[in-house]
Amino acid sequence: MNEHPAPKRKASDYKSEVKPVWCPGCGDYHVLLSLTRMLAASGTPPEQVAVISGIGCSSRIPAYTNCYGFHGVHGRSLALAAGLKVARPDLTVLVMSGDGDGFSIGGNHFLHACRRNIDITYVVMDNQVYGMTKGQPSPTTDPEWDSALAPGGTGIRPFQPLVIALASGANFVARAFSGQPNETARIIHEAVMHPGFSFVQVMSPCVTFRPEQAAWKDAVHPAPVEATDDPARAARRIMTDDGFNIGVLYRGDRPVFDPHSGAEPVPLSALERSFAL
Amino acid sequence: MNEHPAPKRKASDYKSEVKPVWCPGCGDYHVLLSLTRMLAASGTPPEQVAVISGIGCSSRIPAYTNCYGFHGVHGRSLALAAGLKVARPDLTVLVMSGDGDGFSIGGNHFLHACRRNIDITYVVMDNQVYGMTKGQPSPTTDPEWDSALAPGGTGIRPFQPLVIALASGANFVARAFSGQPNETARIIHEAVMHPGFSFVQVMSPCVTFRPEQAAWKDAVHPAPVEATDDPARAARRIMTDDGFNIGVLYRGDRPVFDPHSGAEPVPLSALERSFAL
Amino acid sequence: MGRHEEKASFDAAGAAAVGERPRDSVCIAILGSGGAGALTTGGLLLEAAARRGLYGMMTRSVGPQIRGGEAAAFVRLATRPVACMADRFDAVIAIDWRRADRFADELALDAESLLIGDPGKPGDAAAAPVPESLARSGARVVDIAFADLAAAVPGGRENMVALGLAAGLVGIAAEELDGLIAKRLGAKGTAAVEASRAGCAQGLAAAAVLPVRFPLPRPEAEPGPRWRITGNQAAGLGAVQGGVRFAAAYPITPATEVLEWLAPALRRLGGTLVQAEDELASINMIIGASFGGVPALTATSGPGLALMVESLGLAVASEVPIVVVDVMRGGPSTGIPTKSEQSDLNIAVMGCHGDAPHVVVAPLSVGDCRLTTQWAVHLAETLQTVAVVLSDQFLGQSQAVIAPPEPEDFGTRRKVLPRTVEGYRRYELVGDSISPMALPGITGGQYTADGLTHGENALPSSRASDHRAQLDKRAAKLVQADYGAHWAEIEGEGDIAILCWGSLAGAAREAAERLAEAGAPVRLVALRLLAPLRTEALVEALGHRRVLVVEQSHSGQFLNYLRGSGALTGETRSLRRPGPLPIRPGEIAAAVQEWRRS
Amino acid sequence: MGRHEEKASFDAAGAAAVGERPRDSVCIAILGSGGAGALTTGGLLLEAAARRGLYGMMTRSVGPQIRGGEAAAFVRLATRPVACMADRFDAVIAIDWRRADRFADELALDAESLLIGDPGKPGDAAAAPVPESLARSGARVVDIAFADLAAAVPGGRENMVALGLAAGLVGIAAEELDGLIAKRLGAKGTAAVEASRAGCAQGLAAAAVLPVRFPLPRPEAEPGPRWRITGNQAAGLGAVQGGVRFAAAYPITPATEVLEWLAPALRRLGGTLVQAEDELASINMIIGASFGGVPALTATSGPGLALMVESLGLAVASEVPIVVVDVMRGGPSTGIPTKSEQSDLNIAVMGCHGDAPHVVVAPLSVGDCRLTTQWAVHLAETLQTVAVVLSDQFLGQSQAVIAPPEPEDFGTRRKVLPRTVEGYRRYELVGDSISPMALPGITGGQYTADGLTHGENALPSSRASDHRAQLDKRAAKLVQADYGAHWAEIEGEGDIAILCWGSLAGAAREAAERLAEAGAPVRLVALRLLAPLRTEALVEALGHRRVLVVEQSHSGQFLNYLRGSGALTGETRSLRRPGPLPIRPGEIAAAVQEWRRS
Ligand SMILES: Cc1ncc(C[n+]2csc(CCOP(=O)(O)OP(=O)(O)O)c2C)c(N)n1
Ligand SMILES: Cc1ncc(C[n+]2csc(CCOP(=O)(O)OP(=O)(O)O)c2C)c(N)n1
Ligand code: SF4
Ligand code: SF4
Ligand SMILES: [Mg+2]
Ligand SMILES: [Mg+2]
Repeated sequence: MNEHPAPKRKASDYKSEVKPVWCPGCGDYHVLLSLTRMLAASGTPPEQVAVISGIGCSSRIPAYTNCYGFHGVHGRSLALAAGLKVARPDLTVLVMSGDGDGFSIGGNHFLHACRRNIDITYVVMDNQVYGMTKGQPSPTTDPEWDSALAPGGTGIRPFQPLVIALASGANFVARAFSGQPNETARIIHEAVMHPGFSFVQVMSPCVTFRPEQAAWKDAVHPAPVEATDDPARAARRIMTDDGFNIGVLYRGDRPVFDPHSGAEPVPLSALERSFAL
Repeated sequence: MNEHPAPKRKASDYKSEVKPVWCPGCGDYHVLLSLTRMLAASGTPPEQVAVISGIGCSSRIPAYTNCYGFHGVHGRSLALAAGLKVARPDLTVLVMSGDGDGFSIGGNHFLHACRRNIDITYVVMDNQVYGMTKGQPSPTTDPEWDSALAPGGTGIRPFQPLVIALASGANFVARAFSGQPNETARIIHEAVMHPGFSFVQVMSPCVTFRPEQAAWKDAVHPAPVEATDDPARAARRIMTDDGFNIGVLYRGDRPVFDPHSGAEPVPLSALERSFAL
Repeated sequence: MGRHEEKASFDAAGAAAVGERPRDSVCIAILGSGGAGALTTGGLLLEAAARRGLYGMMTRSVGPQIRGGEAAAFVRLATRPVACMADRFDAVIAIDWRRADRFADELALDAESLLIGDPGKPGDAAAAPVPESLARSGARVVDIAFADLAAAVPGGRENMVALGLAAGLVGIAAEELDGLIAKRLGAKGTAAVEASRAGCAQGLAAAAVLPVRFPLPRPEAEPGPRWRITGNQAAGLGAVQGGVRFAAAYPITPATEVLEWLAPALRRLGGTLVQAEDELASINMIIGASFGGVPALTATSGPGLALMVESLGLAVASEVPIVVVDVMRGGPSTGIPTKSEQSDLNIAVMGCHGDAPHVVVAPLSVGDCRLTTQWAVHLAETLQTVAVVLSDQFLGQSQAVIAPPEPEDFGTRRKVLPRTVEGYRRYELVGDSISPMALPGITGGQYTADGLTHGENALPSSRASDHRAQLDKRAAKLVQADYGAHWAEIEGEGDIAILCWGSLAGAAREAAERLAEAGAPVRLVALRLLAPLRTEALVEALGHRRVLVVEQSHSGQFLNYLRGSGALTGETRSLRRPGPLPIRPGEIAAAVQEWRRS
Repeated sequence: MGRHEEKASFDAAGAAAVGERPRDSVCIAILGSGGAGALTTGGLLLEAAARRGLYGMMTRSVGPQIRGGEAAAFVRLATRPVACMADRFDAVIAIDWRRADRFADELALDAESLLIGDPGKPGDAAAAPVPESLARSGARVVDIAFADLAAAVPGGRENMVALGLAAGLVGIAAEELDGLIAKRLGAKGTAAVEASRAGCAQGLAAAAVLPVRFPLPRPEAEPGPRWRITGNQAAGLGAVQGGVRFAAAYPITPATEVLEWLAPALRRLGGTLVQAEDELASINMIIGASFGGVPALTATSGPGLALMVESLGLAVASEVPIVVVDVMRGGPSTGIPTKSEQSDLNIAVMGCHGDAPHVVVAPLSVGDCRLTTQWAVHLAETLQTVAVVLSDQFLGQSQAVIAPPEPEDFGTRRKVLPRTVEGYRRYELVGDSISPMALPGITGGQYTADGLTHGENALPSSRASDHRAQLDKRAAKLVQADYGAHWAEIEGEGDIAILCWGSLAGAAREAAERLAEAGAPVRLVALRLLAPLRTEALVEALGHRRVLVVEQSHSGQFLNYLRGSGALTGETRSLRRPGPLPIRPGEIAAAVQEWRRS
């Protein structure tokens, strides 16, 4: 993230006037709050921030901010953001996604974004369901959850986003809970400040299709140990924790992707020369 | 894999008459040999085996066998195979892919195939390059490797297929080297016999675009320890090994995906009843 | 639009209704803001009418909110089957008027219409009068205090009062509602049933003092069996009727209900449904299942279809039968997911790279989703090709009360290689261009299906002669196929032909009926088979008439496609409009009459 | 094909050559089996001729093998620029005949042709005579023992002998080859240079005793500067000339070279290229870069384009300029990756779901790939839309010797919002329908680009009025744009018009020239702009002529598209054939003459 000194901004300076379409009580309201708070804390002018998303309830978030935004197609936000950040390294690029958008249809871009390590921040608002399409199982859904599309449950092991991020090379990995907007803002802020590809899984309840997620607020607790810089250790911890550890879990220091040569550009005629006989 | 007693078959019974398009010396010849040997060892009749692939030099393999085959589009072999195996559980379904086909364009299906744990075997012939399109970097390519598309190297961390397979829930994970066709046949055979989704990475040199891979034959060695049933431990071992450990690395026992209800089918009229007023 | 035929196209929105039929049909909108229960009310009204022997349908309109937010049920009740909404609404029943404004575009009203609603108490924050956008129509405003009426009974709810009012409006009696309530709410206990009955009674009483009512006659004869079904359910039913036993699913509005209906249905039938990670996977899963010999289908909408076109081409080239149901919504891109449009015709017919001929069919009504999908499975299976079913949000998500659609027996199925053969060639050039397909398990049938250009032996070939021979074969089998009479519905005689496809058939047929009754008959041609286009048969069906081409797209996709195929040989006009507003029967009739006059 | 216009179409393959031009052009095929070096030889021959002041082009044909396997260089040399292969080959030079059979389809020969090759020593396992499929043509067979001649010089290689022979055949002298060899092989040391020279000398000597030779005159005037370039390179050059500074890449035959040329070029220009994980990513990457204000492009072929159509619709709807170069190959599905066809027209123009109008252009020659790609960037940027460039394998992978194509100065660029504004509405309905675009960083320009139907303020809307207004706007801006004279190349007068597009322009122009010389002139209309189709201008350009529509597709995609748009008002015939065989000038001329006679 670039340094922009004064003027000092409030969270509300990053909020647009658009009323969210979310259900009353949806966890995503708090994610929006965290986002605007963290942007205010960073002081980056709204016009220097781009918020990129796909399709889903969660993916509606860009227009609720006062930043530049892109509400693209389902599952492709990371690719769009990669192009933007490489072309415009001066911008702060945030990608906001959902568990369906990010881990189901968008899974391949997740793998490769982690690997590529472009300096962007990826926040997935995980409610373990397809909210927008009215309640189908997502990759993170518990295998027993009953639904119209998967009567009696999918029987499929849930996707482990944090472990996959570590295995693929993400440079910063954290888990947050939308019900703690200050902590979430702090974590996302650190993610943005951390160079390279940062991934934050925000547990954000869907009150409509997963009312039982109301219990999350009592289940979450701070991660018992400090973040590590060893991805294997971080992965092992996550694979054995209770799924409710909140905080920064891994900080890496892999080199950030930079395809710019840095050299003085040549004129076009230099390229034409190679064709001359 | 289903049990089919006599007649006893030879590897050549599983080979078609088609001459491969591969370059002389390509590692994939040996993978074909391993495949036919392992099928002979299994005794499964060729017509009960389906070999599914995408697009790439490696993906040309189905037509070189005497089994049923599908040479589909680039990157989608696992999805096609999933549909086939669910619809036809009686078949032995093998998926043969390349590192570009399987880990680049096909990465998402890899993640979800591991998770879903259908009883198929996935063999990726990894030469760390796009052979078919004449030498571009693949996800497993070393970041320094110079090529026309990535002059001076990609600078991107290689994809770790075995670790990703473990993190996603594959039920059997192994690494083989095409230059050891008997060992490779043995490993693939075990993969096929193992219930659920089995993944075998076969290092298979590309003599044309990666001649330096000739050195692999001296670098490989048997994995120093027995396979574990703890995915975290297996992953940690792989993350710290030299990349040349050959053998079965992980055997799991997750339940195999089975969407069949097993109940007696109802007649169509039972479904119509719900619409009647 | 700026195309040159634009001169000849009407502004459909501006056309006046012509010759509305006598009161054998009533059209009512029931609406309310967040959680008011308008959709439930509409559904119960439809069911009550159906139990009385009436027919009807209900479409739904919801705001962008995921849950809550404004919602409207558009209900049409009639003494005989109907396949579209009427030109105008007889009544709007607003449980509250708070967000009614949002539906203004969709509510065609006039001075004969009633605007019945609860303006709330002055000073109350939630109070809202009839919005100006609706009042403008000149419709008569009737204030009914739904909240007060509901409050007057223990546990009373406003939407039950609204149900009673609507029932009273169309002449449904208290006893008729009672039976329904007992059936639907019985599980919630007697208190709930009682509260609902009492609420309805309040509404019925209020209806009795309305300035006007629109009672529908009870049918004279005892009505036969009827179904209440949506197009998406009917498509699912047609699929399994056609033999589908494998489906792959990736949810998308407005197609999800096809999949959600199939999930338990396939299970009960001994088949399977797999939820895929994305549409690239779902289309390949069904190719895999069908390669294994199990008829397979997926359902999606525009964005998902776009992701599938690469593999549609694979199925065409490798000659693996599959069916894809595309429930169209507003486009392009994410567009308007919850509203209807006929703008995926281009991609469905011409969206593949290379020459990839395949079948495209479109259901002509909610109930016809059954037959058309069953037929699609039959065509895909017998022709070993891709069949796309172009349904749309209007058909898919509308509930209709209809006579049970009869399934057809299409007879022959996939031409499968008999057991154990020698010298088998998968893509052999045979007389009818349909090569027997070997299924895994058949000894001697082994071959590798391939999307690469191949010879008869299925092996890759880049020879011009093989390429051409297989292109010829795949085109020929479609052209030579027997589509029977299903390719179109052709009715009536007259100097002008109305030519439409898919869901517009309902409005077009009603327009044709009105014109005939007005002594100005037309010919109606509604296409069910879009590709391959039966050009010669179509030219014959149109004869030398002037042709009014009606479609719900912006650019005139249907018109251009027909012209491109050489099917339009005479004078042509285009009546078209993008979604989400439906094209109503009156607009079509008006366009015909205006053309006659001009 | 079985379409009803089939009756009016010719079997192009069967048409006889008409009026081959006098010997100002020579066409030679150089071939050999695995590793014989036919392609290198062809390239050196082309370069030698170019140094002499001649023009020419070389296409390549290779077997399915990844490396090695049979390969052929088809080289045409001429005294003036040429844009297609000739109708027939003057000579086939086979370093060995072992797999020459595989090229039989592609080698049009006659009794005047020479079949020059090394039959090998009797009894030698590798020995092979002229294959029957070629000998059948009646061409004169000349045995040249390339192996022996090569063995006669230290380090001699057969392909250098073949180069010398080919040079001798067209009248290129030893000194001319010497300079070239020194330049190309100098780095390999004097021994290599000497061996090559000696090998060439052997070949030149052998040529001297051939029964016939086809010397091309040296141009009278000193030729101007010339380039040796492929269409894929030219497309890359046009892209950067147009201002592209970001590219996303996923390799695919035959488009990879566009990307491989751009990778270092963009780096040197201060831009960037990112290799994507798949085409879904590459198309979205360029949308992201362009949203950020940097003109962006990707290149692909049919299967990749199919994966991109969903996001093409996103770029159209969100009005983000992007350029996609589709280097077409044989389809459908994986098809024939290494061979040319014009069968992605449908998907390029009509492959999106919903109504998603955008620009589609096609280069008319190898060198024109530069101008057309540059123009595509200009159109995408100024119109804030998608531009698809439909190149093909023939243009993309052929090497041509041409006069350096001049870049144009198209002037205006993207209409960008000036710094700091108030009340900005991204999708404002303005006069020319092109709303100023805010770029991230501009204070007060913040908006969220969206693929959902939106209002002028960029916020999602499902209102019919907003949907229609934005559909109108996006269609109008394309129609109103100024395409200048670039939309087509129109030449000549005559009673019949030849109408073609893209790479077929070369053969069509040569046909037109021959017909004019034969006193039977035609009008040539070669379309560069395929969408939006300039229907009125095209109707005017065609006048009342009979129109021969020429294209390389199986189903007649171009014909149907033209008909659909109403551009074909008179009598029409279709000359079409799928790939991979090119449609030659003589076939086109013959079709015209046959129509005149009938
Ligand atoms: C290509 C495509 N396929 C499917 C859809 C339908 N769709 C919209 S949102 C969504 C799932 C969203 O789930 P998630 O990302 O978890 O978001 P949530 O609504 O739960 O926040 C789907 C399947 C689509 N818009 N595009
Ligand atoms: C949709 C699509 N994109 C791109 C291609 C081009 N393509 C063919 S094979 C290939 C890469 C193959 O690499 P890999 O899987 O490693 O196989 P290898 O040739 O190395 O065995 C690519 C990019 C294609 N056929 N289809
Ligand atoms: S459906 Fe769930 S995720 Fe979507 S807005 Fe409602 S509560 Fe939130
Ligand atoms: S290019 Fe490489 S991978 Fe492909 S066939 Fe040749 S050696 Fe094998
Ligand atoms: Mg979700
Ligand atoms: Mg590879």
